[in-house]
Amino acid sequence: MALTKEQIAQRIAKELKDGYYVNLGIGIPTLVANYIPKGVNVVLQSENGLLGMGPFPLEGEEDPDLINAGKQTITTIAGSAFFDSAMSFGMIRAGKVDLTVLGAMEVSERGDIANWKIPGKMVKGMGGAMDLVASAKNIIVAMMHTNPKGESKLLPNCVLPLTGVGCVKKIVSDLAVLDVTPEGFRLLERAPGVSVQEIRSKTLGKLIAADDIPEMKFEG
Amino acid sequence: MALTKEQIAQRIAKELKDGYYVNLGIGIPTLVANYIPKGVNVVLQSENGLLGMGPFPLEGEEDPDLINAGKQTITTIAGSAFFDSAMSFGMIRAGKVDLTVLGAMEVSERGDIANWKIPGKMVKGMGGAMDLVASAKNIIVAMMHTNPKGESKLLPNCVLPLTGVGCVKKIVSDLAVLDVTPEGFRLLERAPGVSVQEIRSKTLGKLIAADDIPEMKFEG
Amino acid sequence: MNKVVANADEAIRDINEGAVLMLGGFGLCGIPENCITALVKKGVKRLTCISNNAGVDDFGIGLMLQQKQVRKMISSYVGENAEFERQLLSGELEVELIPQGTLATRCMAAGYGMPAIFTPAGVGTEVAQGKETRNFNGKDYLLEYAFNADFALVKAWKGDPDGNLVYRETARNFNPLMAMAGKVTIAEVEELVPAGELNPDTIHTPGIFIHRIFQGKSYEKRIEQRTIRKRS
Amino acid sequence: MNKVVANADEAIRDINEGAVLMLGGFGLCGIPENCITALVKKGVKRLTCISNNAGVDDFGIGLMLQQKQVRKMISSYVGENAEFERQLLSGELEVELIPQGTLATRCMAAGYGMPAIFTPAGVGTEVAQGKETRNFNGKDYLLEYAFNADFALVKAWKGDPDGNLVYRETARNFNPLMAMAGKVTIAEVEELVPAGELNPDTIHTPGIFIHRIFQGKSYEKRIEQRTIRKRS
Repeated sequence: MALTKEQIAQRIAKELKDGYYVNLGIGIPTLVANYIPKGVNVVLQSENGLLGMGPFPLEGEEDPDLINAGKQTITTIAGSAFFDSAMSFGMIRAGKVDLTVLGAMEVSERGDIANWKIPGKMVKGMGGAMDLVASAKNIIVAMMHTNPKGESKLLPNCVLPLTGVGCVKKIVSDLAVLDVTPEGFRLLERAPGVSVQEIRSKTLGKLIAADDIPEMKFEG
Repeated sequence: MALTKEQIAQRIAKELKDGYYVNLGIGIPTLVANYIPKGVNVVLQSENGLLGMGPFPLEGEEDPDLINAGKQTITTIAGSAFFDSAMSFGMIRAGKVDLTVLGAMEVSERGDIANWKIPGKMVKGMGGAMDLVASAKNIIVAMMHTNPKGESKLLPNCVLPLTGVGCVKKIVSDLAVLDVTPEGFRLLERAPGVSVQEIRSKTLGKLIAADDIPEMKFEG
Repeated sequence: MNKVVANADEAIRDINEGAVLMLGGFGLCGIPENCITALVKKGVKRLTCISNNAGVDDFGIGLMLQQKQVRKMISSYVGENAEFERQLLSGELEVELIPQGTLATRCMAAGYGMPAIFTPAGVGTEVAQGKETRNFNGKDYLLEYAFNADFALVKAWKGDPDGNLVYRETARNFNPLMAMAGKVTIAEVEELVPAGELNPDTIHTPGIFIHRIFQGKSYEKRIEQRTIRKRS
Repeated sequence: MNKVVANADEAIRDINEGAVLMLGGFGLCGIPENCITALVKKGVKRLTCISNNAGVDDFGIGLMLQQKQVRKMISSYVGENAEFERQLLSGELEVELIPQGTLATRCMAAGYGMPAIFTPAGVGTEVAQGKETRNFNGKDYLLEYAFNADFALVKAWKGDPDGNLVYRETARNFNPLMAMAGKVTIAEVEELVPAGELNPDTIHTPGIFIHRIFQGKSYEKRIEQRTIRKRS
């Protein structure tokens, strides 16, 4: 069975390592914060100018001066720091952020990513996505394996305008966990009950799969 | 009679205009702060990271964390601000400092300046001088008209290694006030009792002098 | 050095048709509300606005869009704005979308007197079209130019008559960068305090960058995405 | 995220022969006194030191020069140091002098992931020799590269276990820039405070840039030019 968005976030959270500085994009990536493993200390960076993002505020404690990159009201934790947007993207550009998690419309087998524009439809803009993908040391994409029409979003080449080139390292979709390797998408794990054959049929880009691909496990 | 160093500073202080941000170099330029005219509000920038430099501290009130670019203990005034060296030279580079006053070993008739190095002797370094002269909108040089051997320091071309090219706008020496113009040094004022002829004889670069050059006047 | 003006109307008096403006803020957070209101009242047209976002339909730069005062937006993200979309699709409004870090750094470059900077953001994408690409240590970068803005309008939490500014939380965002970058910079503050009251160690924008400052009024500080967690 | 180490010796444990170091401070103001003492004690040699100044004969980097630990100094001003002069003239020490703003901005460039910057400082002088010059809007600029330092050693006033730092007065100078620029950055502070004690609005260096932090001891904070005015 395909993973829920919550499960995708839960699986990505297992990639977090103690001491990581992490930037979580809008959508599924934001949910990752709910599943940070016990004993793993990570600091969340919000590119609008905050290190040490805390949970959403309690009702009545919203502060209009305190938002995340998705414009949501948030809180801080002990040890947080505010800074301007140049410093924020400075630390991103200099590779100080250990892991970036973001959504995608398409990913190519070489790790190209498209997630900001659909020509002919409304263009909202790239926000900080191009900066993040151009500089992040480690990018995990959270995405649906196929679009609503059932067409693969893991492609030989992106069709949509690119956000970045050759930058995605890992994909966690509703069907699978895959590494992006010089040889193509390497299948690492299957969603519970999803066959390698199904994943293969829904992956247009080159897929490398060993005979024995483990199923993902979720506790709780 | 040639001006004293104090008088050079006093004459330069007359160039200050209300609302100016001013950077004063080490030596004679530092003395300019003692002669800021009444009713003229200027803010002193110290390139090691301070806007709003005040006078030297009283004995016993020296603070090792609070120095100027000459490493002297100083104080702040109400409305001062500290910042890092990149922002300091950022504001200098962006032309936010209205006036820079600094010393020179040589100035050429095109406004080139040499003030940081004497080959073969000890080289101490340029500090912030090259940044200041490359970006200042308005540079006044405070200097002796001749070296201890009596040789002119206002030259057709600088002999010493340059600090900056075509940047000096005005010179206040112990003998004269001169503008640097496309035609050469234009004599504006004489030190009291110093003749145009004496100034001409001590100026190796091209000198333009009208028939009637006023003497400088000093009150008090 | 007293840079205080009475109010927003006086502060923006010489912003005329065709001016290039920078407006601080991220979403609706830290935007110069009073200056925007005064610009709408003045009705000045054909403005170019450099701002990370374009407000929402009835707040922020959206108010200027409603009055068709904006000829061109230079932003990184312009969602959440139906009137914006209409003007863009009809060709009334020109839009230049640039990566957020590039936007921030082009402001900083202007404030720091650097004519251009190098960034990898947008390499290999349509953002790179027509731009110079240069390789340093095996990685490609785009050459991006410093902005050139007639006026920067910024919003701070506290300020003093010298123009020293302190921002609060994530309302800082682009404000300190744009404050440095305007040929004329106008600061509106929630609280104007006497000279010497701000701790000089904690000033975010030194007054040298500020030309006019005033105490704003009636701040709405609208929240764009009110998100809360349940009490447990 | 706890980055606290016990002391300077532990903090600099892996600074080995031939390392490229950045050292914060302007003159003797805001220098990493404890780290310098530990480096002298360790006796590590052939260091390259990027620092605005080189200390005086018996304090600051001068202590490392006395022990002949420095192979190369990259500075803007190196006066007031007789041993320095002797080593330079004898050829034991290599010196690269660069404009102070260029020094600061090359640190910032490293911290901000920018491979190079443009500055007009030094155009037409011997500093420009061998460097690329480029004209923007009628003015010439030099292309200057970001520094590449193995370790940055900085001194702050207060810090917390996450590595957030606050500097005091003009002891800030190059410290925040170098803090961002080191592959490994070591911060020594006069006072190490618990997480959450520093106001997040007033932090100069966010902890993400800092790898190790410790509370220094026995700060001398020597004054280089004690200058006073008379009581009137």
